[in-house]
Amino acid sequence: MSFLIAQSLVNGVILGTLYLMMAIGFTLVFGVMRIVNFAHGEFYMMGAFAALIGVTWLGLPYALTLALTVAFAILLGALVERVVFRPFRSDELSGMIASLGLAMILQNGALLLFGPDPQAFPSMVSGVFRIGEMIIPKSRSLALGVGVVILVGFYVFLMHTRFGRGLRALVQDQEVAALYGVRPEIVYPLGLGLGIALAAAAGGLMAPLFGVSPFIGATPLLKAFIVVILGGLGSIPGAALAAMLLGLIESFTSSFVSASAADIVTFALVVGVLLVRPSGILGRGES
Amino acid sequence: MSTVSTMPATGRVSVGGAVFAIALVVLALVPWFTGSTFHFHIAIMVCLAAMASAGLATIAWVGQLSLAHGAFVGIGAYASVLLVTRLGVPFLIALPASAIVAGAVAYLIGKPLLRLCGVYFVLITFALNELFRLVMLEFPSVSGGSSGIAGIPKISLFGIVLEHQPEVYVFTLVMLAFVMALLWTIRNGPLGRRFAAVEENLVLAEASGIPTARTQNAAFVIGSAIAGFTGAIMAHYIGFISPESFAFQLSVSYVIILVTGGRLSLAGPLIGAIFLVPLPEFLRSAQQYQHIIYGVVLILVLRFLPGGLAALPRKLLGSERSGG
Amino acid sequence: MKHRAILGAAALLTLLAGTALAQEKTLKIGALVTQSGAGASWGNGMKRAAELAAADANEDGGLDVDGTKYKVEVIAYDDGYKANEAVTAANRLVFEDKVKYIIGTVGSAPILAIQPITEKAGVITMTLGFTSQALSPDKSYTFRPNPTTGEVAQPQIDWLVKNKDIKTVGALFPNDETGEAIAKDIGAAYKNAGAEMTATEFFERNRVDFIPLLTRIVAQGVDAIELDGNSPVTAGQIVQQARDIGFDGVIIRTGGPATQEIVNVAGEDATEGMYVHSAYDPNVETAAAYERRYVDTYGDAMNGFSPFFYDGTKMLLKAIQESGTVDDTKAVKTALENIHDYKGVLGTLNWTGKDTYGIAHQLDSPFYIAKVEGGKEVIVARCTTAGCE
Amino acid sequence: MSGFLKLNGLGKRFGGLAALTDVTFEATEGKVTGLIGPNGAGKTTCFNLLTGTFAPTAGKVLFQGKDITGLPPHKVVEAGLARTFQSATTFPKASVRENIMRGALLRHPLGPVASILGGATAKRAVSRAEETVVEVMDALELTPYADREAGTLAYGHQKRLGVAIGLATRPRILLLDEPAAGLNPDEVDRFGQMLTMLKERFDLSMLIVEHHMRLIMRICDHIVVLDHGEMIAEGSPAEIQKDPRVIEAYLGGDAHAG
Repeated sequence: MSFLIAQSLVNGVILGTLYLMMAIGFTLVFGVMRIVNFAHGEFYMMGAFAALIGVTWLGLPYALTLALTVAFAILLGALVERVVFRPFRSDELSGMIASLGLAMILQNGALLLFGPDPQAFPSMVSGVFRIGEMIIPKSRSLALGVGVVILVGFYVFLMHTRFGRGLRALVQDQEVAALYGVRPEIVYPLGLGLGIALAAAAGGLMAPLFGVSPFIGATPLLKAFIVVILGGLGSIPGAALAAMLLGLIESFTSSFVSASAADIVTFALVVGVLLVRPSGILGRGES
Repeated sequence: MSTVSTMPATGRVSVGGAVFAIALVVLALVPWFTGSTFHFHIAIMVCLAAMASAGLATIAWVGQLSLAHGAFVGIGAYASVLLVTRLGVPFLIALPASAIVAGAVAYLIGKPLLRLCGVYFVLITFALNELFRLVMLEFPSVSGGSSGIAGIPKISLFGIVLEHQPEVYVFTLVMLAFVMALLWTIRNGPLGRRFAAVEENLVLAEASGIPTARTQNAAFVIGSAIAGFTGAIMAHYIGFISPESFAFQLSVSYVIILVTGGRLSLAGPLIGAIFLVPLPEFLRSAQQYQHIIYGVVLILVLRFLPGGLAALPRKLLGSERSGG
Repeated sequence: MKHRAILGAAALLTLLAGTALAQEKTLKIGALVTQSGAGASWGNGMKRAAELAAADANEDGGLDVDGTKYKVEVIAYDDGYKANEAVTAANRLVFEDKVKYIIGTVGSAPILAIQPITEKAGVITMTLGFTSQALSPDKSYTFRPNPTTGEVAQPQIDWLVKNKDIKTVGALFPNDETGEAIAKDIGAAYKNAGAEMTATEFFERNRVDFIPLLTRIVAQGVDAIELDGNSPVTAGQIVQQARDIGFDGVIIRTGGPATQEIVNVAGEDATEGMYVHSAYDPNVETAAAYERRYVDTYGDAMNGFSPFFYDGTKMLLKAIQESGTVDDTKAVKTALENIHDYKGVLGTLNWTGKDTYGIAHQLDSPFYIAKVEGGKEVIVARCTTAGCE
Repeated sequence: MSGFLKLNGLGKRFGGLAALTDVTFEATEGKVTGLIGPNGAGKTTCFNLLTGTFAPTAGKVLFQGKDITGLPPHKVVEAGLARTFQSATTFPKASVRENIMRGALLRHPLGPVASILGGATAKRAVSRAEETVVEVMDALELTPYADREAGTLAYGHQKRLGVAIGLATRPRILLLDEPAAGLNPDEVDRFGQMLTMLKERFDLSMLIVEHHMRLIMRICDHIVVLDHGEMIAEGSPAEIQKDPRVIEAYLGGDAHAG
C-alpha cells in the first residue's frame, strides 16, 4: 500500500507539472489580454509537431529543438496577436469567439498537413529509476526536470526583469500599468507569445511520452480550463496550487478507484468549488 | 415593432423587414418546389439549428455566452426520449416537459454561477458541457451509455406518426415560428428591455435597480429551455442519441451560426442557420477545408461585421444604426 | 454574395457535367465514412478500398451487369463520426444521389442512426461499426465485412490461455461504445477459456497517461495485459508505460491489426514477445500485394481494416453481377448472402453470425495469432471461428 | 434623530490589506454631504460599500433605520439610494428617453408573467413611468436630445444623462462619484448649479465624492475627510478648510486644490 501511495504521489507531481505549464500560459494570456484562449490546446499540438519535425525530420538534438520551438512560438504568438486578437482588445467575448475560430483553423490546418494518423515519436531516453519499490521511468523524469527548469526560468523572468514586472502590472490593473509606462504594442504580443510558448514547450516535452496527432490539444486545454476554474482565472499562485491538486487527485483516484472515477471526482470538485467559491480558490472574482 | 414609444425606432427598415419576411417565406417553400426529400431534410436541419441558436441568442442578449448549449439540447433530447420510451408519455407532452427539464437544470446552474460575470461564466459552461457527457457515460442504464439509444419512436401528434420528411418539416417549421414569436414577444416586452440594459451596461443596469444576476439567469433559463425543446424534436427526428451527439462541438457550431447571423438581432440565428447549415453541401468538393473556412469566416465576421449577416443590409445602405 | 453566386454557378456546372456523364451508365456507390477528426484513418481506409475495387471494375470498361457495362463511381461524404451528420449524408446519398449501396459507416453511432433510412429504402450498407446492434434480422440490408471481437476473441483466447498458462488478466479500454462492446466480449471469452479478467479499467478516449491505471493493475499481480479495443497509439503507449513500470507478464492484443504502429510508438524492446491478432499472413501473397498497391496509390500507410472493405466491395459487385440487376437491391442482397467461399485478398471468405446476431451478415475470414519478435509479426497459430492451432 | 444614512464602524479588507477602517458618520436628510481625501484615501471603497458593489468586512450601513449592509446594488437602489458613476456611464445603444425609462421602471414593478409576455399591465406601467421620464429629462435639460442614441451625445451631456438615470429611480439620496471629473471649469460651475437645483426640485439629499475642492466647498453642507482608509476629520466646509490634519493629509499626499 505504501508503495502505491508513493508511486501515486510521484505520478501526480509529474502530471501536475504538465498541467501547470498549460494553465500558467493560459491564465497569463487571460491576465494580460483578457482573452480566454480556446486555441491554447492547439499551440500545445503545434509544439508537439514542431518537436517531431525537429527531431525526426531534421535530425536536430532534442534540447535545440525545444529551444527553437519556444522561440518559434513566441514569434507566432506575436503574429497571432497582431492578426487575430488586436481588434478585440476591449471586447472579451469577441476575442474569445475569435480564439474558437483560430482553434478550428489550426487543428484542421494540422490535419491537412500531417493527416489524422498519430505519429510515432522516438523515445529520448529509456529505462527507469528505482527508489526502493518505487519506479520512475527516465522519460518522465526528463520531462519533469525540463518542465521544472522552464517554469523556474519563467518565474525568475516574471519576478526579476523589467518586462516581467510590466506583465505583472498589466495583469493587476490595465490603468496602473499604463501609468508605469507599460506599452501595450509590445507587451500584448509578447504576453501572448510567452503564454503560447509555455503551451508549445509542454507539447514538445510531452510528445515523446504521449505521442503526436492533430487532435492532442483537446485534453491539455480541458485540463488548463479546470485548473484555472479551480485556481481562479488570472491568478498564477492559484494555478500552481490547482494544477498540483488536480494532478494528485487524478493520480490517486486513478490508482485507488478507477480512471472514470478520476474524471467524475475532478468535475465534482469543480462544481463544489464553484458553489462555495465561484471565483476559484485564489481568484479575485469579477462581480 | 412595438407600440412602446421609448423603444428604438425601427420604422425606417419596415420595407426591408417586409422584403426579409417575403424572402423567408419563399426560402421556407423551396423544398416543395424541388420536391427532393433531401432538401426537406436539410430544411428540417436548418429549422432545428435556427431554433437552438435562437436559444443561444437569448443568452447573448444579456451579454453572455453559453458553451454548454449543446448539453442542454442533449438534456432535452434525453428527457423527451426517456419520457416517451420509458413512461409512455405522448410526444406532445414530452416536448414541453423536456424544455422545462432543460430550463430547470439551467436555473439550478445559473443561480450560483451568474453572480460571476463575463468570460468566467463561459469558461464554466465549457466545463459543464464536458461534465454532462461524462455523467451520461457513467449512467448507461439511463443514457444507453456510449452506445446511445437507437430506434427512438418518430414524432407523433394525436396518434398521427410523422413518417416522412415533409410532414416533419411542417411540424418543425411551425415550432420554429412559435419559438421566434415567443422570443419576439419577450424582446419587445419588459424583460427584453432589461436584457438590453444588462447587455449594454451591466454595472449601470444594476445601479438602475435591475437585478442583473436574476435577469441573466432568466435569459439563461429561457435560452436553455429552447435548447431542450429543440433537442426533443431533434431526437425523435434523427432517431438516435448518444452522449457524443451533444459534445462540445455541437455547442461551438451554434456559436458559429449565431455569430455569423448576428448575435444581438432576432433574425440573426435564422439567417445564420439558413446560410451555414446547407453550406457543407456546397463545400463537399472542398471538404477538408470546410472547418478552416468556418474558422476564417468566424474571425472575419467578428472583425468586419460584428452585427453579423443580419446587419449587412444596413451596413451596405450606409446607415450606422444598430439593433433591430 | 458575389462569391456565393459563383459558387452556386460552379455547383450547377458540376451537376450538369454529372448528368452528361451519366449517359454511359454509372453505378454509384456511396462511401459514408469519417474523413475528418480522429476516425479519419479508418474512414480513409474504407473509402480507398471502395475506390480500388471500383478501379478494378472500371479497368475492364466497367462492371458487366447482364450485358450492360456500368462505370463504378464512388461518392464519398464525411460524417465526422457523428450521428447527426451521418443522417444528413445518408439522406443526401439515398434521396439526392439515389445511391443503392453504401460503404460505411465507420462508427457504431452513425450506423445505428442511418439504418432507419437505409433499411427502409432498401439500401445495402457495409459497416465497420462494432456494435452488436448493427446486425439483426430486421436490418436485412446491413452487412459487416470485417470480423469483430465477437468473432475472433474466443478461439485466440482459448489458445493463449492454454499455451501461456494465463490465469488472471488486466485490461484497459476506452469508455466509448467500441471499448465497452469489446470489454464485454473479451471478458466473457477469458471466462470461457478458464481465466479471469481481474482488473478492468475504462478511461476517456483522449487519455495519454496510463501509469496510474497500470500501477493499479500491476499491483494486483496479473499474468497478462489485454490491449484490444485501443487505438494503435494508445496501445503503444500502454505497452511502453507498462514495461516502464516493470510489468514482465504477457501482453496480448486480441483484435485490431496495428502491430507496426504499436512497435513504432513503444519500441522494439517493449513489444518483444507480445501476442497479437493478425488479419493476414504476410505469406499470403494477395494480401501483401493489396497493401503494396494501397501504399503505392495513396502514399499513406494502410489502415488494417482496408483489405476487408476491398474484399467486401468486390463481393458486393459480384453479387450485383450475379443478380443481374443494379436496382433490385433485394435480389442483390440475396445474391450477396449466397456467396460462399469467396476468394478474397485475405483468403477464403464466408458469411456467418446466424447464432450471434440472428442473421448471417457477418464476415468470417481466416485469422492468425502472431508473436512479435524484433518488431515483426511471426505467425504462431492459424485460426478460424472454430479454433486455433 | 433616528438617522438618515448612517455608516457605523464600516471597514473593508482586501486579502490582508485594510482599504477602509472604522468609518462612522452620518449624511443628514436634506443636506449635501461631501466625502473627500487624497488619492488612495479609501473614498471609492467607501462609496462602493455604500452602493453594494462590495460587502463590508466590518460595520453596518443603516438607511432610514433599515439595515442595508451588504445588499446587492439593485436592492440598495430600491431602498432609495441612487448612484452615478465617475466616467460618463450610459446605455450607449439606446435613446436618451429609453436610458431614463430603464431607471424609471424600477418604481413600476411587474409580476413574472407580465414581464415576460408584456401585455396591457406592462403597457400601463410604461405609460406611468413616462411621466417620470419627461420630468427628469426636463430638469436636466435633455429633452432636445430625447431620441438621440446615448453613445452619440457629447461628454457633458452623457454625464447629465447618468444623473438623469439615477434620478429616474426616485431616490431619497443621490450618491455622486466625482461628478466633476472630466469637465472643464465652466461646465463644473454649471454642474454645481444644476445639482443645487435638483436638490430643491426633487427634495433630495446628496453624498458627493469629489476631488474638486471649489465645487465641494460651494455646495456641501457637511464634509467628511478620509486618509489612508481612516476618517481624519468631519465638519462644515469652513471647519474643514482650517483643520490642520486635513491640510497635512493633502500637502503630504497629492494636493488637489483646483
